[in-house]
Amino acid sequence: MISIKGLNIELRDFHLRDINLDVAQNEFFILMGPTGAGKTLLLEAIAGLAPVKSGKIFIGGNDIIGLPPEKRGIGIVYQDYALFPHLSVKENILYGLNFHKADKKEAQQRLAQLIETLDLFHLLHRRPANLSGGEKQRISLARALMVDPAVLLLDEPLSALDPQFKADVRAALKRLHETSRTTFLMVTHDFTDALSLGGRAAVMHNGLIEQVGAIEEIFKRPASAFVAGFVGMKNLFPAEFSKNKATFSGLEIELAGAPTNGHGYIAIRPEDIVISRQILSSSMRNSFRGVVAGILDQGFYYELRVQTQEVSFTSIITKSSLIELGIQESADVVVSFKASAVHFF
Amino acid sequence: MISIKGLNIELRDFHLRDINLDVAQNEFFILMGPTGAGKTLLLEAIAGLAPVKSGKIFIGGNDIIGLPPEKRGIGIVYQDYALFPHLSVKENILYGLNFHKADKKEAQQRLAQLIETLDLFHLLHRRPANLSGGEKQRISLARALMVDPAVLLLDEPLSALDPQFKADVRAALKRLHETSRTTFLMVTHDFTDALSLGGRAAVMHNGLIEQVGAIEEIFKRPASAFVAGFVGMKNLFPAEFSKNKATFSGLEIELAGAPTNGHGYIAIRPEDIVISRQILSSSMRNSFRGVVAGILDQGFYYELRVQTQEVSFTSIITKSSLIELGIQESADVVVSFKASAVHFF
Amino acid sequence: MMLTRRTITRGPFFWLSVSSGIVIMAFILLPLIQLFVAPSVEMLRVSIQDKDVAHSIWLSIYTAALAALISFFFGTPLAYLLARHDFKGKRIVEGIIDLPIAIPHPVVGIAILGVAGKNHVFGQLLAELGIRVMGSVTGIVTVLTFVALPFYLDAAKAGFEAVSPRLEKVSRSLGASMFSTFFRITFPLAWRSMLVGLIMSSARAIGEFGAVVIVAYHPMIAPVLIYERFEAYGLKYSQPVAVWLVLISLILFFLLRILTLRKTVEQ
Amino acid sequence: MMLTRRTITRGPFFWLSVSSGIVIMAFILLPLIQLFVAPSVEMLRVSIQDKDVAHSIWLSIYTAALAALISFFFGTPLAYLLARHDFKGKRIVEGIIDLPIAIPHPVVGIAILGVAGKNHVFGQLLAELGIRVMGSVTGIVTVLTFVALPFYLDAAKAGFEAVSPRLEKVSRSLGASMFSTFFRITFPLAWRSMLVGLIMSSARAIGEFGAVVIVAYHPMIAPVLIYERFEAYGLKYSQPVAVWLVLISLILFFLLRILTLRKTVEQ
Repeated sequence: MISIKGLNIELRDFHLRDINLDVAQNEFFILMGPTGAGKTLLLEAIAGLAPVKSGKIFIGGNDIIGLPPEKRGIGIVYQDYALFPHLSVKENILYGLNFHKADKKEAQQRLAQLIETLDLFHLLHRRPANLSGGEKQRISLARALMVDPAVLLLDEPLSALDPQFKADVRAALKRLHETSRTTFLMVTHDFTDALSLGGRAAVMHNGLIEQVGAIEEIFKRPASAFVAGFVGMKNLFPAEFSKNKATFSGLEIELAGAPTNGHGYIAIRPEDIVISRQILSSSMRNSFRGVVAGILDQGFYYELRVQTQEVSFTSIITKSSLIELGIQESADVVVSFKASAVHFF
Repeated sequence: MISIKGLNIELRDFHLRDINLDVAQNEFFILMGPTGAGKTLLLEAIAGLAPVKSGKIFIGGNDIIGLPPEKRGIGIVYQDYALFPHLSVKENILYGLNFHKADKKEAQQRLAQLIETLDLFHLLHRRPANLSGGEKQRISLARALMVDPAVLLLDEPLSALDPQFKADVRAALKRLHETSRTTFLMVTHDFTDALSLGGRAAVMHNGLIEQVGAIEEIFKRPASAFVAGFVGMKNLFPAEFSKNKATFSGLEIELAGAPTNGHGYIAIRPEDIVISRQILSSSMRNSFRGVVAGILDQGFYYELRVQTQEVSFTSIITKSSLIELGIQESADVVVSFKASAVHFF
Repeated sequence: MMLTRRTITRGPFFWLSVSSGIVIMAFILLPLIQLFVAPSVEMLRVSIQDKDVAHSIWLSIYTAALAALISFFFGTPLAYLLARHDFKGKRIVEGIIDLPIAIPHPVVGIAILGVAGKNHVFGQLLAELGIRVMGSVTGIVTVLTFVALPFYLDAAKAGFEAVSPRLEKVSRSLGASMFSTFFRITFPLAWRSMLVGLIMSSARAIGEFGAVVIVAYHPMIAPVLIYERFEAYGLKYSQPVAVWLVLISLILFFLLRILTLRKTVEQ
Repeated sequence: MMLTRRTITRGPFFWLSVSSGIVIMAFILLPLIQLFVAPSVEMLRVSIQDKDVAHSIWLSIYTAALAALISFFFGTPLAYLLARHDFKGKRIVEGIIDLPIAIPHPVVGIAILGVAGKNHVFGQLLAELGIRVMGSVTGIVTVLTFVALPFYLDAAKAGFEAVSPRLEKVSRSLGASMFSTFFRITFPLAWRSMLVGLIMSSARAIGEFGAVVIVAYHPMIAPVLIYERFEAYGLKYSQPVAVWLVLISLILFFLLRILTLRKTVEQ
């Protein structure tokens, strides 16, 4: 459906280099990556709203690179809704019909269906200004889908929403995707959204695509150090492998398998590292003594930096545990983790 | 040292009502509370920078309510550093000496000691503009302490700092407090800061002081529903007590003790609630079936809202568990928690 | 001890500010009040029935409005360009646009006559076309446009900058061409700023005297008539005309403040 | 298929904007360039050696600077008050401060003469003190201050608003009185905006003609001299004086742009 070949973009400080991406008809594809990775720029290039230096973009087999945005049939939904403030909700939704020859009855039906699916009936005659974020984003979705675009681009559509509205809009997105033949391409940095909506995903970094694949796959088996960090494996170390052992900075770590390459990276999720005051007798094969070097409040949890000999581990601990274990900066602690918690690549 | 009696303030939308607070000589007292609670206003009232409607403020036994700020001998350190951008670091630190008669030798000694303690030597001749947040805050501390104030007020001095500088400044604060006779009064909403620096604390809410006491005490035994919520007990329900049982909305919950009052509140920390797909055979006395009503990405963890019959529990789950348990919205799950995890008051 | 109601003391600094404020208010208001108080209602009535007065005020309104409209037609596309595009030398173009504000008023007239006279190719071209600048309504409108243009451009540019480019992007993605997008989205959202610009440029133009008096003493716009009355008959005979002219300016001024205040409130 | 270097097409809309931009640039620049090109270097030299010309330009500089200084002394405390305090009627005070911008130039002169004449108590008081407004340097400075004041006030106010009140609070907590705090903290941080205000009010004052010509035809400031030369001898004899005056204005204008651009860059 969408097929991007060797796309290059240069826009002020942003560069996208050699982007290749294929998205199938009616897929819900997720584009992830940190701020500044170039995700929005890629969306705008597909929509014809950002200048392309070289490369091709095919939609349904046609190269659309030379077409102006109004001829591409690609809808776009922004994080900040971008509703037309001087038009009523209904006028917003019907805006696109001014430029599309549509069968009147069909359009009427489509409108009714969108209003139904997105629960917009009671808002139709209001102005967008004082509506909630969730309502605004539902309107923006209806507006984009009213003209039945081949592709719908979503630029972090949920990230500006309050938690209570997030679930609503997420559910609406799911319903819309299931009931339409439009291909969805969504930018997000929220794993919940990715997991509950998407099938496949790509991770972008610094204008490059780092990994493409099923979302669970990316989460479980990151292909690069950057992706590992991005999916929350904070403890990332270059290591030498021999059989089922990894050595780095003087530490020897037991692995659950035997890597085939002689050296690479190991990564451990902070939540897989257990903190105690004494060495535990448990099934955890890796245990190291260290000193608390930093405590960071993360809301419900504390992020703990533990300095062992020459390595610094990051772990997570609850507020209650922190108080019960009496952990303060420079306290002596033990970090332990199972061999199976150590990812290597 | 500081003694506030019946303080009332009205400033535009903010009101402080009947504030009473006693802080001992050289104590490190913590003032906590959500945004808009009036913490900064209280600090500025003590410093003479906000108008007071009625009440008295004693410093070392003297009522200072009629004194202009420059006569109070109270230092203040803001979250945004408030360094004088047109002066060098050294000029910033020495600024207060222009208005204080100080023995030259003593001042020299004091400066040397502050530079040493706060590691500022290499910055003395630079302008504040391009320094890091941590450096700026250390300078701001030195500037405030240079004139040896009786009281130092700190308005969230750490909250604008990047994690890597936070620990530095926290350590510096600790050293400064230990080596000076100044009384510290710090506003923060970060429990790490409170736990590692403070002894006693007060929790403010809507212009009122809700609880005063040792920090661990506030955390373990919140005195009100608001404080319970503030210290992270998200599951807060009004309940009827009988013996060691609490009933609310049709649920019966086992408690670790027997409340003396007939009704009140129960509260459970989200991290004390375990999520599973099947009923667990464990020591946990309370187990309820429910449906996942919301998933919220909190960085390392997901916050899960589980709807049982008529009650909604909030729990915390790691990313790996979410994927392993295959939890999505509307999935059937079981929430369990120990009787001892249920706080009541 | 007595309770002090306000513990923030208002020192000498505060009172210095208040007194300087009062001096300034008096300095601005007293002459204006005196201007309105001096002529009797009868004099004002007689004055506006004077054919010359009525004609000059009408000419002032008419030429100032034309200057604002010309600024609108030529200025709007440029203002939009400057609000939406970054290019090398943009700063210089913006500087040139503000130049007319900096030029002393009579010099504006002198400069315009310099290119409109028969010593200049452009002036010869105009003469061949039968267009006269010196002493004509054309000339008045030309200099008024010269002084009024920056005020419209700056206001319209600010108005366009306040419209998020994302709205235009969404409109295009929904099938609207650039023209449709401008008229359906950008214009309805920026018209208030454009109106502010129109009023500001009209107000600037209606008060101009120095540049006009060089290019066209006749036909007489109101400021020139006030000057002539003052020179020929004295203060008393110029005041009623001044009152009528200042009334128009004040109406424009109030419109402007209402428009800009409402905009601030909306944001 | 050929690779298109830029896929964002530049439609007719874009070219309309560019052409209107070129028309406007030409409209502003051509008269100014012609003004500088018309008189020969010899004429410029002769002109500045003419005693009347030199004297009028010197008087213009001197009176405009005085008007800016008076605005500075009276305006600074008021600007600080408006930047730091909220009170009922603040909007009205701000409106009154901007009033002089809206008043047509000759009307300013008429209005000032209205209170300075012997028909007004205030004028009688001035007469008793031996102060003459009509036809005097005092009168020139008075009307120039009237038109220049709003420009200084608005710039200084913006400058004070940009200084965080927290810096002043910290300064006071360190023992500095309100006066010390102003001179050690607020002033050093706001002086650039105050300088911008001084230059803007000078530039406004040096170009004023309509208000001055009513109050004082003599002593002659440069704009009045340009007008007189034009009326008496024609365009050619007014141009050299105009060049000299406009040069001063342009210097002020460039100073201003450099100052404000540097400020934007710093932020």
